[in-house]
Amino acid sequence: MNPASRSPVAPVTALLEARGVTRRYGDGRRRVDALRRVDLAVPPGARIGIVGESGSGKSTLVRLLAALDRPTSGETLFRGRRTSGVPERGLADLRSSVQLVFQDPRSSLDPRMTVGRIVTEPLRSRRLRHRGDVPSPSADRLQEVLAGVGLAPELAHRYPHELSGGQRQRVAIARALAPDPEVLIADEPVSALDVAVRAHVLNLLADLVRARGLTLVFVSHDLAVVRLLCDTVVVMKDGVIVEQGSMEEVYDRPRDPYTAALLAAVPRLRS
Amino acid sequence: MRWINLVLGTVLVAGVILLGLVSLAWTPFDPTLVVPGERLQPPGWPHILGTDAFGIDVFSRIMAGARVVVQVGVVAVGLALLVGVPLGVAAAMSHRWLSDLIMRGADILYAFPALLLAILLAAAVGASTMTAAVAIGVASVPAFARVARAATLQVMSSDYMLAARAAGTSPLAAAVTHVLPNIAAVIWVQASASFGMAILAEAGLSYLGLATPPPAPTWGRMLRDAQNVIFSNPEQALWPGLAIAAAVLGFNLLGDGLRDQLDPRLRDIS
Amino acid sequence: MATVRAVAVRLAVLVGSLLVASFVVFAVCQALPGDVAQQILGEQATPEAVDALRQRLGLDRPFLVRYAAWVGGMLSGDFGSSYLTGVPVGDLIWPRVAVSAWLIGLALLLTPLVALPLGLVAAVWRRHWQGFVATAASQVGMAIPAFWTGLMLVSVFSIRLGWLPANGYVAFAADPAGWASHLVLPVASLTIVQAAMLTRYVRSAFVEVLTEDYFRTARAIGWRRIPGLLRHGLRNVALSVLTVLGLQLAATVVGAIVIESVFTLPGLGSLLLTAVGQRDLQVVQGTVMLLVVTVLVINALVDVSYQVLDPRVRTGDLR
Amino acid sequence: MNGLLDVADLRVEFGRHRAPALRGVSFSLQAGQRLGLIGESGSGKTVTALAVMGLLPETARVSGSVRLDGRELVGLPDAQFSDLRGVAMGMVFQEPMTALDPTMRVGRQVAEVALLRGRATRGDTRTNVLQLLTRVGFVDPERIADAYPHQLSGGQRQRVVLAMAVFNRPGLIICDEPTTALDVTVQARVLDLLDEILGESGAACLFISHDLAVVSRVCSHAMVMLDGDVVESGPVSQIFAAPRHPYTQGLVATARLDLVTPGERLPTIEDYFRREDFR
Repeated sequence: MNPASRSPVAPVTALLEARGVTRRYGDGRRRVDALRRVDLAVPPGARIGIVGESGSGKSTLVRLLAALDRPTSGETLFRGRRTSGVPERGLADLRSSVQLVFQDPRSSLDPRMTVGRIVTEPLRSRRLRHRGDVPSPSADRLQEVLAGVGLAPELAHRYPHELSGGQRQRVAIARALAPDPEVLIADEPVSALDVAVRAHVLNLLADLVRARGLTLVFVSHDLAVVRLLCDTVVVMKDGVIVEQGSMEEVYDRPRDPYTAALLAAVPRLRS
Repeated sequence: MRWINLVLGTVLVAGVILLGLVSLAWTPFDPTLVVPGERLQPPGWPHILGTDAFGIDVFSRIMAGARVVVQVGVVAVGLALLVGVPLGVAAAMSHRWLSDLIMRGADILYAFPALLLAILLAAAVGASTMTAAVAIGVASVPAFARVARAATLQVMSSDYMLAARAAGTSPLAAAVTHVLPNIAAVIWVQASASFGMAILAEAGLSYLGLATPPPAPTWGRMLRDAQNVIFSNPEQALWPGLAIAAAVLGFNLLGDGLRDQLDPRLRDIS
Repeated sequence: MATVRAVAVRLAVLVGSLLVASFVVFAVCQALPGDVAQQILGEQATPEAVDALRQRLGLDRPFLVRYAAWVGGMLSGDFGSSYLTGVPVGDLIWPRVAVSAWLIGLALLLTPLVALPLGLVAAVWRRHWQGFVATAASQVGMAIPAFWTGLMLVSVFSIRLGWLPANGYVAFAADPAGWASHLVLPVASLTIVQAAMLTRYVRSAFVEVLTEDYFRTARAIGWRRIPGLLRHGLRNVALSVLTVLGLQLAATVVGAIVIESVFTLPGLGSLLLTAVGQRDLQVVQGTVMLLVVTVLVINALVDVSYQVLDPRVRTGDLR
Repeated sequence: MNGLLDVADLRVEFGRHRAPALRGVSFSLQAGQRLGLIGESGSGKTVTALAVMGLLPETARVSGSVRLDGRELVGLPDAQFSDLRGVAMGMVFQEPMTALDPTMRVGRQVAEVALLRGRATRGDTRTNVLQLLTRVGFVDPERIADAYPHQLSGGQRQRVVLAMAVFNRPGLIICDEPTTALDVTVQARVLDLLDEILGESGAACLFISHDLAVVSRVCSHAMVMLDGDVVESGPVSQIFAAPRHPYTQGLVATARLDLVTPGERLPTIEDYFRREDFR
């Protein structure tokens, strides 16, 4: 499939957008604002890294963008159409075009499902199939997707606990790519993995994004990892975006003191 | 060690069910036949466990009693399971006010013991196997609702439920494909434990004369009959008591054994 | 502030629960049996006689009015009168409360005293014979019905050894020694079963503490196993013991009904069973309601006491 | 072999049917030395630490020798082991959120370290606790001492655990991934503090981490573990600059993300080392 044929969208229209979103948890004295009036636009083809420490609101933000959570105020949009406050059945377009990879594959893969059923779950959904060109849940498609992430076809009959950590995260990536999405949102996809496996998964993600021309939203606490995959970076702290810019700019010449502190705090190998 | 519970539990449970099933077709003697000439015989041949104060063969009566136990257990646990599990799953997956309503109802019922419910029913409409089974079943609903809700909440908090939503799976489909398979294990454990409790409750009720009416033999009534002759023949209370204990122990051990096998967290500890 | 609010909410829930429970009890006793007046007088009674009786008993009033009258009466201590004998239900209940209260109270007091040490042994030595024996004892204790335990105790201690009376009751004021001797076996029968059940929970609560990170921290600063477990585990175990004990209260109350029947103790249980036998529904509903109120109120107290025991709940950071 | 801690041919097994967790580990730690233990999860780092502390679960079968100040610890009865813990050695764990008793005020938990030894009265213990809390960087020790664990942040809790570990000035401190669960900025502060306290007290440290950069920052020596074996050990400068074992070379290469140009393929351990060829 030619990725270029699918993006005739005018450059001014962002693919995913958040406009002044606030997300509040709890009530009364225990109220916590996970996000405070955040604006973010993800243009087609962008590779955006969202960086921040725990409690910065980075995961909340991408969950709102993916319409898996509702903002307390503000709105989220997909291709210029509102996705916040829209009932689930109105989100078919978004669901078939935006897929996610989560942090810990032990939690993101149903332990009672075989790899084959996990990977084809998005293809079996009637809602996703609204989009005409979503591949059918055939055995061929399954093999194709598994091969695409470097998994042997016979793994389709295994259960997640029979796989290694790296294989599990590959399964999660395969599930996300099965419906041929346009946007891949990866929420800390290598944080739960061993160092030895991390490099493999990052290489795989980089290859897939390049080969399929995916728009990437990559959430991480680790700027060094984000630097490798993204061209734009957003730095968050306490529910607000403190800095945003091109990767080199932010990484080499941070303007915000917090970004500078974050960069300085990353331990480097002294040798 | 970890297998002992499961094996012993399965053997005892299978024994009780087998006794009950066989008693449908055959018992050594008629379990209701009063033979005044053969009262209070010691264990031996042909009455392997002896006879009771009416001259009824004790072993035959115990076999027939097993049937009632299985009946009451199946009805009570089945009722509790069919009502409690959907309620618990719904409570976990629905809005907060509905969830609160369901669980508050369960809390009230929880404080309302099975036996009191059975006594009320017996007083209102007369005692029978069914009133006992229904009362025990209704009283067990909250336990299933709670367990199902807790397990479902755990499933709901997992990322694979989020992934399912992102994959366009509807809540109902997710409940069937993700929630039920993942909570099945704890539900079976609960069912096994509840079966044991149902047997105890049934025994208590039939001892008080608030369940299956005579002449149908039940273990509880055998104990009541034994109590009448306890000063002269205390051993009469032994066999039905052992039968109850073995059956309850069997279901409890089966439940524990299942849990040990199914809970990977416990597996790592032991 | 958070505590006061939580207690207020719990009280509101208690009142709601009491209303629902009383309605269920009333509905089952008044609506299910059919025409009470007809039943009392028998099939042959003339319709006029039945009507007259219905009017005399107040059964001609609408259901909800009768329910309200019943609840209102109970609030002022009036449980109504028996349809059969005309005796006020309160007069039947109150003299018998003491017997049941002693039985249930003593059993509930002894249950944790037996279960805590047994559960500790079962947890700490769970891979040794001591733990196996404790666990097995708890399994067996849970499997045997309390009334069978009672019969076995009677056959050994009353019949074989002749140490203790097999049945009956003497008031404490009349003869303290006799009172005690009559209560030993009933309380023991009730306690054995409840303690066996609680032991199981105590065991798993202690096992959980043994695997907790904070217990490992305690060990790393030099605590020995058992003192460390008591110091850092007991408070956490106490929370779950309290919860389970609250839930066990219901089981103990019904257990007591059966035990009273085994030992012919003149308590609420025997009153209830007699009333059921005679289908004296006013007495049944009054007695059941009293038992249910007791259970619900004590459960509410248990919940409230959490506020005091767990700092996470107390400071409102955890619900 | 007469350092502070001498471990020789330490083997640990959990049941016959599982691969041994440690297959004969030997190393030596001098007084005041800081040794980093590196490896993937399951390589036996934590088991090594718990074996030294005598905190392995009952099911573990331990053989070989662990000597602290010349005293053999393998086979030591728990009562005597308990007297060493918190006095001769202290430990900091990975998960700060669960490492403290949730039902007890922080100050009382710290004070236990002193009261356990029966050395102190309650009055001067309180003073000591406040002093110690100040020393681990709290500006308001009174408030911290009166707080419950859940009222503190992860970094604060980890400092409290560190305070408990160093209270009796033990000669050996074991840190098991002490900053893995923390944010980078918090991690930096905790590592600075650890550095400072170790320097001040002169205690030796066994520092476990999967993060080579963190080890290079805290330790003078490092030891690389793989599947229960030590594959390489030596001074940090040598291990990270000129690793000899191919596995270590792979680990070091994957850790240098900062050397990779964006768009370029990341080096993997398998570029250097194949597990199938190992052993």
